[in-house]
Amino acid sequence: MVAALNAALRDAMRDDERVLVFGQDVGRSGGVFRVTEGLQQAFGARRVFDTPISESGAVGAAVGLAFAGWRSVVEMQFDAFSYPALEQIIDHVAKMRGRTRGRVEMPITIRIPSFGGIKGKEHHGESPETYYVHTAGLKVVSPSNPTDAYGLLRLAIADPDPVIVLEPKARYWAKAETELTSEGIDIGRGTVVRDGDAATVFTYGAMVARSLDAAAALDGDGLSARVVDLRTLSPLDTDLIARCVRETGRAVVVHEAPKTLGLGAEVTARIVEEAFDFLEAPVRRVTGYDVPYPPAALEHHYLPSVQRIAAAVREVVAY
Amino acid sequence: MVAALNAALRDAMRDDERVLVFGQDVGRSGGVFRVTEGLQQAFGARRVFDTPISESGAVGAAVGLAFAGWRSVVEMQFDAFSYPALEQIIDHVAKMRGRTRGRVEMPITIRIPSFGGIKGKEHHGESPETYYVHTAGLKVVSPSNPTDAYGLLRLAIADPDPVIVLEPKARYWAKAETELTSEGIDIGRGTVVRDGDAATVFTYGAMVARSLDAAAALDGDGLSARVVDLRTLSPLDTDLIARCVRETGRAVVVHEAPKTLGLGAEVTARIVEEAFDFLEAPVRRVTGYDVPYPPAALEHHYLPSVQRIAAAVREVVAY
Amino acid sequence: MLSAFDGGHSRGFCVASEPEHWRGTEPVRVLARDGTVVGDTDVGLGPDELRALLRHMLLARRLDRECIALQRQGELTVYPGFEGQEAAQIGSAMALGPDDFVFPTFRELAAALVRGVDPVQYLSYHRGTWHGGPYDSHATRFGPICIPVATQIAHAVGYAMGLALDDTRACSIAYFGDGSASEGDFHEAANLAGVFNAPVVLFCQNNGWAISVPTTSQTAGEIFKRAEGYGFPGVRVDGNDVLAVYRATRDAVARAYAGDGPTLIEALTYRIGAHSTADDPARYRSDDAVTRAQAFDPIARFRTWLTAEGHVDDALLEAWQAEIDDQVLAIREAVIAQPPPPVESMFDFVYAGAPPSLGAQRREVLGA
Amino acid sequence: MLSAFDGGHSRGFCVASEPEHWRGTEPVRVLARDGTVVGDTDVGLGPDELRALLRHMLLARRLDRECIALQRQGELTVYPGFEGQEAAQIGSAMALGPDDFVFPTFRELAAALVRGVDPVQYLSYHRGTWHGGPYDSHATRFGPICIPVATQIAHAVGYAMGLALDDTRACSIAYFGDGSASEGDFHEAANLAGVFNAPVVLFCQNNGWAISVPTTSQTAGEIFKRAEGYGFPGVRVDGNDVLAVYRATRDAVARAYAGDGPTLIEALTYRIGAHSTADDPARYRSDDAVTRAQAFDPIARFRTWLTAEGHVDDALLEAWQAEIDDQVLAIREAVIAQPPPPVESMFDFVYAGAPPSLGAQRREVLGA
Ligand SMILES: Cc1ncc(C[n+]2csc(CCOP(=O)(O)OP(=O)(O)O)c2C)c(N)n1
Ligand SMILES: Cc1ncc(C[n+]2csc(CCOP(=O)(O)OP(=O)(O)O)c2C)c(N)n1
Ligand SMILES: [Mg+2]
Ligand SMILES: [Mg+2]
Repeated sequence: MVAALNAALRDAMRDDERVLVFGQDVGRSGGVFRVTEGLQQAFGARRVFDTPISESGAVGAAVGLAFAGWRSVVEMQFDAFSYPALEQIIDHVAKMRGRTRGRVEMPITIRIPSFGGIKGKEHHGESPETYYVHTAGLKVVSPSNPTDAYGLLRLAIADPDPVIVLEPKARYWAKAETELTSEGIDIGRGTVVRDGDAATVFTYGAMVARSLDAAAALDGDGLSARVVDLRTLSPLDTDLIARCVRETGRAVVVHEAPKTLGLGAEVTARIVEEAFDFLEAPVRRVTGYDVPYPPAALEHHYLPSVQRIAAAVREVVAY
Repeated sequence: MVAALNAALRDAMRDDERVLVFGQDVGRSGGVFRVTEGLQQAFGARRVFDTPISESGAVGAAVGLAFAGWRSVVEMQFDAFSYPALEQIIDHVAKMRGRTRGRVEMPITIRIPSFGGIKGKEHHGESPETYYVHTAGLKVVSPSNPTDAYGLLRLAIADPDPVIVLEPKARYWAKAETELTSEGIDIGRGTVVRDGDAATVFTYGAMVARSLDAAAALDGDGLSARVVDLRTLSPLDTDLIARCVRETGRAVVVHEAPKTLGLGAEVTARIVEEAFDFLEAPVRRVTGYDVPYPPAALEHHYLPSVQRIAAAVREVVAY
Repeated sequence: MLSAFDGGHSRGFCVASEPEHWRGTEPVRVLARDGTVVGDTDVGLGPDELRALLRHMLLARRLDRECIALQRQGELTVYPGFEGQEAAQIGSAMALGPDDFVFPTFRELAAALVRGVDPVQYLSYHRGTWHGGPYDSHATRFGPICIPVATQIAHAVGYAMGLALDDTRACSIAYFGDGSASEGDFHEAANLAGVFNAPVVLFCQNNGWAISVPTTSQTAGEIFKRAEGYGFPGVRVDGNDVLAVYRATRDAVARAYAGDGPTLIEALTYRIGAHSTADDPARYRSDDAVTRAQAFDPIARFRTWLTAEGHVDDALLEAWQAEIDDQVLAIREAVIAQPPPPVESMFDFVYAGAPPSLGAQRREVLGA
Repeated sequence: MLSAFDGGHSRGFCVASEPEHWRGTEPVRVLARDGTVVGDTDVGLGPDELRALLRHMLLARRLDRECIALQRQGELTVYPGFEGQEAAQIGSAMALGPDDFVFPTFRELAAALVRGVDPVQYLSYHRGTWHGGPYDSHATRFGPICIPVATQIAHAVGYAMGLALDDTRACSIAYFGDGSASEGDFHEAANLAGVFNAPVVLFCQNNGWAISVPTTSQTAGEIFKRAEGYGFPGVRVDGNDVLAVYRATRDAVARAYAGDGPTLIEALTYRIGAHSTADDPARYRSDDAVTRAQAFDPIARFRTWLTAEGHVDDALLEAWQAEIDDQVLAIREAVIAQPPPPVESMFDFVYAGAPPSLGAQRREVLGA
């Protein structure tokens, strides 16, 4: 996925000379995850540059750069390190189009290596999506594989509105199986990554692969689960969510973020609003627990496992 | 409510000399809403003091003060102005108990005048609860009337864990009808403020009064709606929520925050998890829209109105 | 040393003859408080421009007072007056070139007038009919009104970085207050400006107060001195001396144009009125502190000098006053006549294209 | 002036004979790089204490290298080494009184050793068995390991405010790096410290790097100079000169005790190793920059002087080395022997009493 993201940045910078890439360590060193590797050499230190350790300042600068007609791709080094920028993101990045009556656009992309599963240090395994999805004016996407990563990042950079890209660290080393393109991907649309009729598992990011493993395991019990990769967390693809529930009657939502007000709550609420009469069992949420992200030695107990996902599907089917 | 909050601070400072009150303009001037009026005169500038305009610094200082055995009550001047402190709140205030294996407590109270309805300026009408409720390690309360304001603030200050107190600005001028006490109030428990059997309206803050008005209006149609004041937004009173749905079969959630991942999503998800078989209609969410809080001239279109609440109740009953 | 614990506030204003936050390093001055010349008055402005400075100040003050009246009459929501800060705002704004971009706070109406922002559009913000910048920020090169203090400083720095990347000979200016300078965003933006040698002017109006908190309780240092830590110059200027403000800003703009990077200007001024119409200063400061500060009035000072120089006379001043009264009356009527915005405008500028769920909410509101 | 756009980085290290970030204001020194005396060596420490300084440094370096080995062997998660910074950490930590409280970053293992923190408990953080401070922060007066840079500075200032409120004769010290000083939290905390005249020492280890970003691209100023803007003293000290660091810190602590408020100390040092075991410095700096920096090694410098003074000799140093090897081996084994924490510990410290919903989640995990 790292290579796909790097290619997306490269192609976007090549196609649009107003695109800038900046953040901590993205320049000379190419980023702590190597996502920006070689970009400074290719496009120069004026378009790809390191910033001081000032997340709020960097995002604020991106806002000013947007007034000056630049499209910034800002990297936050890790999930939790985007929190210092929340005021700028909530008050300005998300609201500036409205604040200027549509006259000033904020084509800003904020890349955030996110989620856990890499035995990371404290503050390096958080799932910040709720903070962004709840904030009107932002779009939020999260790819589950290299091809989607390329497509979603290209779309995010091209989008006239701010897009938060939550990159699943645990999938950074995944290799692309198909050629990189943004064809067939839209911000605002999810996709069925595995068909099935017994129940639908709605998920995103690193939990897509895990949900597919769970679905495969369930095949053994002759139970076919559909898996939906939401891809875009805001705006949610309500039509797809409702259609799948109408067709399968049962739903499970899987994510790493703590359960309370994690995305699963919104997916559940929309299912109830849009497909209540088709719902044959309570929606089950398989999520991280309502605790701070645990240390490496415990993270496998915290993260949704194949077993927990499979058990939830069996449960809603047996209900 | 302002007088009740002032009394709570006064009594807490009188009963516990380790309690400090600080924030912008809380000292000499007594706070922009007068909540801290007279406290500096009563307890001196060492226990009640103004801070520079540094929300993150003030909350960070409260963390350090907690290490030194002080209980801080920090005022954020308005909802949106708590955002600069989110990193300190999420990374430290919420996690420090765990980070120190329970050895260092964070008895910190963060008071935030919240929500809209006062024709306020930009950034003065926001509903920040989702950011706090989703953050494990925090407790979040929101009073709907002066008596609860006194009780909840006393409990928050006495609590060994950090509590975010979201004070509904629109109710600041409400007068107390009963004497001020924290008897009969618990953090973690909601309360039925109006009984009824046709449906339950779950709400909090300034929307409680409005939901009661809607319930009164519905009485006309011989339709008796129960109204629950959640009082505590985290941890949610799941038992009460489930019981009411079991008893009334229908539910509406009302809040000012934008709909997507507003508290209504979590309440809906818990209803589905805990009372699915009793649910006779989809849960309806009557909330603010998924837009930035609008200017004064438009806020009445944005905020849930008596009409919208009543219509939602009729809808779930007629379903 | 005294700490804010020891009633920082009681260090108040009772003894000082000039505002306490003016103590310490002497600010650069051209005109003394009584209008006598103490510096080089040749700031590069001809008689017409000098007269324009005064006329802007007179209009600004008159309009500011009108806005307070409008608020009292229920025609505006909370309004933040700027009486006493006319020289700081107008002297600095007049020193900007047409392509320079302003990132204001919520108190820069005087600067907005200089930049040609339509006051009626500007005031629709305070009328409560629109958030941010109801006027066209690109056309006026005046950014949206900014309330979260210090956030706009980073915008100005980013804009300046963009100018540098485009090799445009222009700069940006960020206005902010003494209290705003305590925010982390001030620091991050100033440090970024230094690192990228951005063509930006960081203009601090130190008016002695952050609502009820005096500058002396806001920081133990002198704000302009922070610049050295960021590797660029800082200057302290008498913010009630319009000529001194003009020159300091013009020099900072020249440095920016020349590629010499940022400048921090601390303009010492005084907030004569309340923080806003919602504020009651009697709770935290003595009237007599204000009376004393009024002796430093920027308009009287400049008018005295202009008159002495023979650039203006009573006849001209009276003629202006009449014009200004009409101008302000016209603004007043236009502000009141403003229709409320259509309800759907709440939805129309959230995204370039509204997602389906938002479209549904929009239809719900329109009852469609 | 050059901006970071113009390849700030390529200003790299190729020409400098001493690390580039040491340029500018001369740091205070007692011992020159070759161990010759250039200042007053009487810092108030007797021979035993002087020897203790060296022994701590030797232990710290040996343990640091062991930790890197442990990480390579899969026994620790990512580990941030501190080679080259022993004098900065140990000289400052030795200057603290028993009641003084330390708020560290993630790189202060050497300071932790001086404070008597159990290295095995400390390393359980890097073993990935606990977040924050697995050791008892109250007992050791050493706060939890802090990763979100600069956030701990505000904690130190708050703690110091608490000391002042209790009229306790003690202080706190915040460690932070050159990169951390670019965060808004540095500014807000420093300004608060000045306003409340807090008894705190702000100790910046300027090791030249923030991961791959050199200090010269981190700020255009000199960090110690920021202090003046906050109204308290800042000093720049040779961070590889343990005596100079000790004296500067002791003086700052004395000021704090005396009620004279905060001090900012910028200790110029050099990060000899990688940012962490996950980092590959070859991507952004030349080996010979490192080789050159090694010529400023803090241990060699101090050992040379101590030997010249006759306080240590080869026999003693050999004896120490043997002891230290045993000590480190014992730590190594204890770290490896650590059992993983029980699953439920993930739930047990979130609140004083777990809410019902959390209790249910706990039971789910325990399969109960
Ligand atoms: C981040 C943030 N915190 C708090 C506030 C509330 N507030 C509005 S104006 C103000 C005082 C600002 O003082 P200063 O920067 O000196 O500007 P002045 O009001 O004197 O023009 C405060 C605290 C705010 N607008 N933004
Ligand atoms: C708020 C925040 N942003 C980013 C990071 C990622 N990060 C970890 S260490 C580091 C560099 C810190 O540099 P410095 O302050 O000089 O300390 P040093 O690593 O040199 O000890 C960065 C950027 C972080 N930990 N916290
Ligand atoms: Mg001010
Ligand atoms: Mg460093």
